[in-house]
Amino acid sequence: MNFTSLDLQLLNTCAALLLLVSFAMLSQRRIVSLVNLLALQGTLLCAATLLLAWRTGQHHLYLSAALTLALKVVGLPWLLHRLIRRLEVYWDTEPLINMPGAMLVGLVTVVFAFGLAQPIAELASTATRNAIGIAVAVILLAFITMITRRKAMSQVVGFLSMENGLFFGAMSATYGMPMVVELGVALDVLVAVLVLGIFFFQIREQFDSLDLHHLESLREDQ
Amino acid sequence: MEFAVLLATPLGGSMLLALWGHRRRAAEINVALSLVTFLAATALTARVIGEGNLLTGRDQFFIDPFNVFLVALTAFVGLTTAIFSRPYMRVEIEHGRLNAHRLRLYHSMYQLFMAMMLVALTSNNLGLLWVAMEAATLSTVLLVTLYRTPASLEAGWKYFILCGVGIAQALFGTILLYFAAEKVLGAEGVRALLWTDLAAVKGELEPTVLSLAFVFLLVGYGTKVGLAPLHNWLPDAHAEGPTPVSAVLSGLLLNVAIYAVVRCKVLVEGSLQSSLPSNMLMGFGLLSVVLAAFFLWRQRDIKRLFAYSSIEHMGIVTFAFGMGGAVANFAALLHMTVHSLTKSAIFFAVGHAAQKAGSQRMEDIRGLLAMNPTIGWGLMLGSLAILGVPPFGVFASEFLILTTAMKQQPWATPILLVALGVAFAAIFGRVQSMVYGEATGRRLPHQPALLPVFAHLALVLLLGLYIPPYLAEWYRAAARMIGGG
Amino acid sequence: MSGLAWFTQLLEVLAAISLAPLFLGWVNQCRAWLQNRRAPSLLLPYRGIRKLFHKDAVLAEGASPLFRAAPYVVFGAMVAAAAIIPSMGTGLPFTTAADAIALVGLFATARVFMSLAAMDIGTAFGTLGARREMMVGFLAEPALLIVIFVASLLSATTALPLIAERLATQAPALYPSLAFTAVAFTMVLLAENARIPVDNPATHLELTMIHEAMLLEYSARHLALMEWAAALKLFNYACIGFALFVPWGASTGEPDPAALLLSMPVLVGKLAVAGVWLALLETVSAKLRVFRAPEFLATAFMFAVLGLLVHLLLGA
Amino acid sequence: MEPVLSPLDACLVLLTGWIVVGAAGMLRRGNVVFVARVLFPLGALIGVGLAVVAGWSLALPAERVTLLIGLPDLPFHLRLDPLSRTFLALLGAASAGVSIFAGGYFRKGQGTAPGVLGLQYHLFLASMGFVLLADDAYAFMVAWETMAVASYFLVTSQHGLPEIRSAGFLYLLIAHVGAIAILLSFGILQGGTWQFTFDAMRAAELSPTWAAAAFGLALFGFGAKAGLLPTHVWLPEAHPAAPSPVSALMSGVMLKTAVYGVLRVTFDLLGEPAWWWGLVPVVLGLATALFGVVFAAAQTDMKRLLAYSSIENIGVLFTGIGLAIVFHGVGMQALATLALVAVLYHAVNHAFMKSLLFLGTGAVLHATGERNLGRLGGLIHRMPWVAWLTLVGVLAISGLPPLNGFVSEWLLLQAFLFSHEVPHPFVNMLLPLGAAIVALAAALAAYVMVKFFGVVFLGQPREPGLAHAHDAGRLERLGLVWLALGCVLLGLFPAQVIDALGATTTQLIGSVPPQGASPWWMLAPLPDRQVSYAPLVLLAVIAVVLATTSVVVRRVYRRDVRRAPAWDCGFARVDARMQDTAEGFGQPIRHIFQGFFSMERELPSAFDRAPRYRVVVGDRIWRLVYEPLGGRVQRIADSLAWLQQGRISAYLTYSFVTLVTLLAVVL
Repeated sequence: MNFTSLDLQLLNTCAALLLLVSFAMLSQRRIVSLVNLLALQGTLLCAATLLLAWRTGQHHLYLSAALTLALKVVGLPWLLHRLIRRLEVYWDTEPLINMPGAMLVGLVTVVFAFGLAQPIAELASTATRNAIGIAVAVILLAFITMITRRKAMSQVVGFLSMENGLFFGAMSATYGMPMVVELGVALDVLVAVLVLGIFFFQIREQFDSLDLHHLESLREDQ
Repeated sequence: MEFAVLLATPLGGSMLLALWGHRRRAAEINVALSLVTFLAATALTARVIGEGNLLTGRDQFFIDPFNVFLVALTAFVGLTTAIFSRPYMRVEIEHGRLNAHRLRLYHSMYQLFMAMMLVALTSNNLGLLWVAMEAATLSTVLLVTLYRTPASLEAGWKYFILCGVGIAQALFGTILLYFAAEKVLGAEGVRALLWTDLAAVKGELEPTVLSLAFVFLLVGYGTKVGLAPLHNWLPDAHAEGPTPVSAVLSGLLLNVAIYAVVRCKVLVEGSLQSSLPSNMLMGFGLLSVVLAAFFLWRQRDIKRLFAYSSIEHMGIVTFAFGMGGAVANFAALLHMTVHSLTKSAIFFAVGHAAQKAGSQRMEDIRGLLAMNPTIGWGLMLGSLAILGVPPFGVFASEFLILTTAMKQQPWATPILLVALGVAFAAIFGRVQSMVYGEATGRRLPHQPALLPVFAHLALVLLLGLYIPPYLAEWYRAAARMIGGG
Repeated sequence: MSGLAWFTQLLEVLAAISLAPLFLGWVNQCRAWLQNRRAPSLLLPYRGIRKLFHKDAVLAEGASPLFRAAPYVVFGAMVAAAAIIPSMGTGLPFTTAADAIALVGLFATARVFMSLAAMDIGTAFGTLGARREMMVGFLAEPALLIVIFVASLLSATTALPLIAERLATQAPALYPSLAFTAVAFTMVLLAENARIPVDNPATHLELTMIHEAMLLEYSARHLALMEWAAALKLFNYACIGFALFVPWGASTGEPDPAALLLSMPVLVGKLAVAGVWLALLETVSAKLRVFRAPEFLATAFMFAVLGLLVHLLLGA
Repeated sequence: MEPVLSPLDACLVLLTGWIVVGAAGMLRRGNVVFVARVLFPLGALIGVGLAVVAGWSLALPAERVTLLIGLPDLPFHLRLDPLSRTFLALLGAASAGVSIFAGGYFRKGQGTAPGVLGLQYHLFLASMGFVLLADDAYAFMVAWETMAVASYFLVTSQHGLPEIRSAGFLYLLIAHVGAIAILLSFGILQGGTWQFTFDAMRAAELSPTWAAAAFGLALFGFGAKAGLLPTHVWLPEAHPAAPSPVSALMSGVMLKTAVYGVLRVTFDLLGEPAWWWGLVPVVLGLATALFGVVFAAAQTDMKRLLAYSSIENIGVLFTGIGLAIVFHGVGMQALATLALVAVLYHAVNHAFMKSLLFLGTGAVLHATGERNLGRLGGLIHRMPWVAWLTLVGVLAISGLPPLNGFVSEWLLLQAFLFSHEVPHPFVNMLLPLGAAIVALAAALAAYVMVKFFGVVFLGQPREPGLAHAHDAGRLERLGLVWLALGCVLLGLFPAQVIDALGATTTQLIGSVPPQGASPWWMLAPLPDRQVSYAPLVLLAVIAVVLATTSVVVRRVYRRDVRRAPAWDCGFARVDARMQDTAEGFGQPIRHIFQGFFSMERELPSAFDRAPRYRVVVGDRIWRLVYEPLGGRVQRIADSLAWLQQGRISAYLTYSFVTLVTLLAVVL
């Protein structure tokens, strides 16, 4: 496999954009655009995968790129958009931590993630080793996003972007997992979202809102 | 052959019941399927005892002493739970808490859940293991929310999100593992995640990466084990789901999760040559035991009570595996067995009790002994057993664990003992006031199926007084395989 | 053990039984003199007992067999005690039957039976008497035991005759510990035998009486036996005192009647002195309220313990 | 000739027999006649058999057997040695009396079905037997906890009443805590060998500190079972709650298993106890003895009263153990033997006396349905059998010669008397004072028992209902007679009993009580001190005097006896309400020992129409130790609760933080 500096630059740009998108998600309050960001993340992921596939000539990467495209760029966002329209949840309420705070935490996390990725990157033989840190950062940022959101919907988006992070990590560290696993993972994600869809409707008909503060009755401190 | 049957039966069964599950004989079919699975499991066990470890399905599946006894246990508890759920669910329908197509969902998901657990247990491929775990989570989410009550939805949501996130961590851990393995086993994809191959070369795996991987795996699968402070989904899910589901969650799913953790620990310890993983396990274990013991004091809901007791016992098991060594592993395996038997038995009794009293709140449940002696004795003896009172098997394992702790981790012993004492006071006081006293509540329209309860308790009693040699040998082999200490 | 020995033993017992009322009479007489009243005859107790024996017995309706058996048991216990205590001779057969501790046990037996009998009829006074008697008893017993301990520490045995013998044969020395315990013993004696200041044998004033309250329902022969037993108890205590503190003069060695008869006058002499001493004490001290009794006995206990400690400290 | 079965096998067969008998009851659960009239007498027979086997084989060398069941690496080891034989004999003999009584006692009633009761009862007996036989930690713990659970079920057989439920809970909880301590002590005892057979523990070398720790834990653990201060609180709750035969067994036999445990650990497993360990049980024992008897005097419920008296006797027993340890430690063998013999003897005595008394109360309870002393009285007329047989127990436990209670007390005092020879400053001054406390406790015990017997059986009936009280049935009488006979014989033949105990003392401290040249009817344990005690002679003297006087009275003065109303200083209208109540009789004690109690009184004023007097006597220790403990745990639980406030984001934060910290740790 021979990487020209151009490919690397492209890959790294993708990675950087991914990180940027994660930050955007962290700060974004409109659910619709949150979903769009998710789609964008998917697209970047897809692009990176294709590039790798082309360069390394590992064919199963084409497949996973296709999966990504189908699932994360088209499928899920479409599904989510439909849900949003059906359930009329366009805005998330004020997140638990205000934007600057979230940003700050995010930055710290990123630093931590990069530090974390250092030893792995040193071992990695892949051209994309530097991207591992980004992957970790994306995962942790998604985590924070889930923590700070109050609407079920946006939590799910966070969850999905975490999946993206994982995927990116797998790719940049090892050029993707064995096919069996990738398929399984993809299937699980799909099912998960379907289940979530069902969930939304049930929650909705029970509480007629997707606000999470309805889901705080099972507790010990009373 | 047996193996194919073992996996195919529940998978096919879930399909079948997805179509048929609302008809009259669905429950019986459910039982029959579980029975077949159980028979297959016993046959498989016999074969493994006879011929030793077994690799199959292009090495994607692997049976060794460690997982075969869990397979047998899972199949057995699955069967008894199916038997128990037959009358239970009928009553639920008559009380109007369920309707036919929910029942269909229940049956189909139950089988799917079984299938997924069996896959997770037997798969040799860590990636596949992950997939199966996720699938098992998804199927149980649907089971937990079966009643569609606000509480059950909340429980289901928390279960889903927390375990989902957790399992995502586990996936990243797996990726790192793969990454490390690739270095050693070469990039020819498929084999690099096979546990057998990894175990063969675990010495050469890259320590730093593996330690990172282990953190992610531990946090991931640990969430499903219900280790404090990742346990918060567990009491809700147990309390709000239908009782058979609580029984299998406590009795089986936790075991499978622990199984995953231990498999990973073996690899990591092999490469790290340090006590780091063991210490992490012991830390989590102790924390869970202590926290659970104190939370027990605040419980008002009977199923939550026993959910916390499950956390406590998972903590004990984790601690034991953390200590490692032949005796501790042996004790931990034994404890997994007796705990899942006892706890599911308790949940059966609890289910009937709650149905009689028409409430899960403990102050509404009174005088079970007067109302229906079998339920009363079931609950009383079960609780005594789970509290580690001899001659029940739980005491045997706790005896071994405690004595080993005195030997290897003297500092931890007093903590464990205090926690056990607190838990005893909390659980026993409540159980006593439910079992004794004057009866309240109405007659049960159906004769409760208490055969499972006493079958389980009898087994636990047996294990407390006499562990059959081949079983002991089997445990020992598994313990040796896990090693550590 | 020859028949002679047994005969001697019998002799001693009979002597004790017959002398006991005399001693009681003597104490009363001295007391009368000291309180310059006209003294009753020395033989009054005998007359009283004789008179009582000649009367018809009246039993309360509620009386159970226990009530009737009690006097005999109490009397028997006292006689047994008299047989064991080396009043005149030390080497007698029965003296091995029980040591000092067992002796305390015997007294306790008598006390318990008396109290039970007192409770049997179920009158206010009976139970009151029983309660107070038991109270005095459980306070006096430990004190008495410590007293005996000190003596037995000096003589390395708890067998009363041996104590007496060894104390008598040792070179006469001054034992401060014994001095303390002697005080304690005297106080115990007063309390146990229902004398002033704890109780008043002469009174029937309901609120103060202890011993008499228990006997209220008895009449005729039962009462006679009880009175006699009481006299015997006083006599026994006196003899214990002699054995512990003035052991000289009792016949030692192989028992034979002659020696016993020789030691009789010595005993009588001791008794005479003791009687005067008792009467003096009872005259100078005033009757205490019932709930001062514990303090009185606590003091006795304290004295005994002091004696013990002094002994352990000085070895004397 | 060689018997077909070795003693150990015989014991095993008999214990299994108990289990079988119990299980047989489940065949016809509801059938009282079958269970009570057939199975319980069978159980009694087995008890007799056990006593015979153990007693007959007392002096034989120890024998062992290893069963097939148990843990794979630690099958049940059993061992029959003089110590276990002594207590097995105790178990068999006492339980025989109790079982035969129980056969007449259990009737149709609410609560647990008779069959189940029989099963629990015989399991209880069998588990006690296995406790005595067990020769490894696991077997011991299994038997020990089974014993606790079985007795717990028996205690709560009348679980309709809330106070009985709480009593059972308290009992099992303390028993469990004690068991944990015992387990810990075993964990130390194995001393690095990690073999949990008792043989390994005997062989193990322990550093003095660890040995002391093991001893302390064992003392606490077994003390919790025995009712040693401050873990005595369950005892006065549980004993009244249980059916009388069960209280009899618990108090008479089960408490002794704790004594057995302490002896086993101290002298057998630990080997050479240091002398100063003994001071702990001495002090605790004396405190317990005094505490128990003082509280007994203040009780108004007859079974509570007996329970507290059990606490007192346990105190005496532990004092004796402590003395034995001290003497043994400083090498005063003769006295150590004496103290040990006193302990064993008193254990046996108390088994008989206390069972007898509890059964007596049981009979009263059946006849009158009353446990409150304030509503009884005059029963000696209605139920003479029970009254007179109980009187034997009363006299025995009051420590009066010539009965058995006195003998062990005498031995203990003899041991105390020479404790000043212990070559350690202060100790040699303080120990003799212990004798005073023992004496005080004994005298108080007499007080308590006079109160008990006087109020229940003597005087006038305090309730009209008592007129219909009926005497005990045939089986019940048989049981009572058996136990009373035991008290008398143990009292009259001390020399023989002590000879029999010789084997045990040899096993424990390697020396026998010297039974010099003294004749068979005389007890002379310390030849060099020439002290002796001959109960037969005492009895003979008293009997002779009694006979002669009564004959003389009859022959010489032939006066007849008239019946008349009680005189009572001429007061005409005597009625039952003028007798002392239980409160009244206990009043001097409450006055003198005020410091012990936390009392709340309700005194009537001179003017109220219906004056009533009420006094509630509470245990200070309960308020000082247990209430704060429970509160502390509850507070911790409450303060932890905020961890779980139902907010999913909080939960996510937990896992996030956990993840990050662990990663940080790893890096």
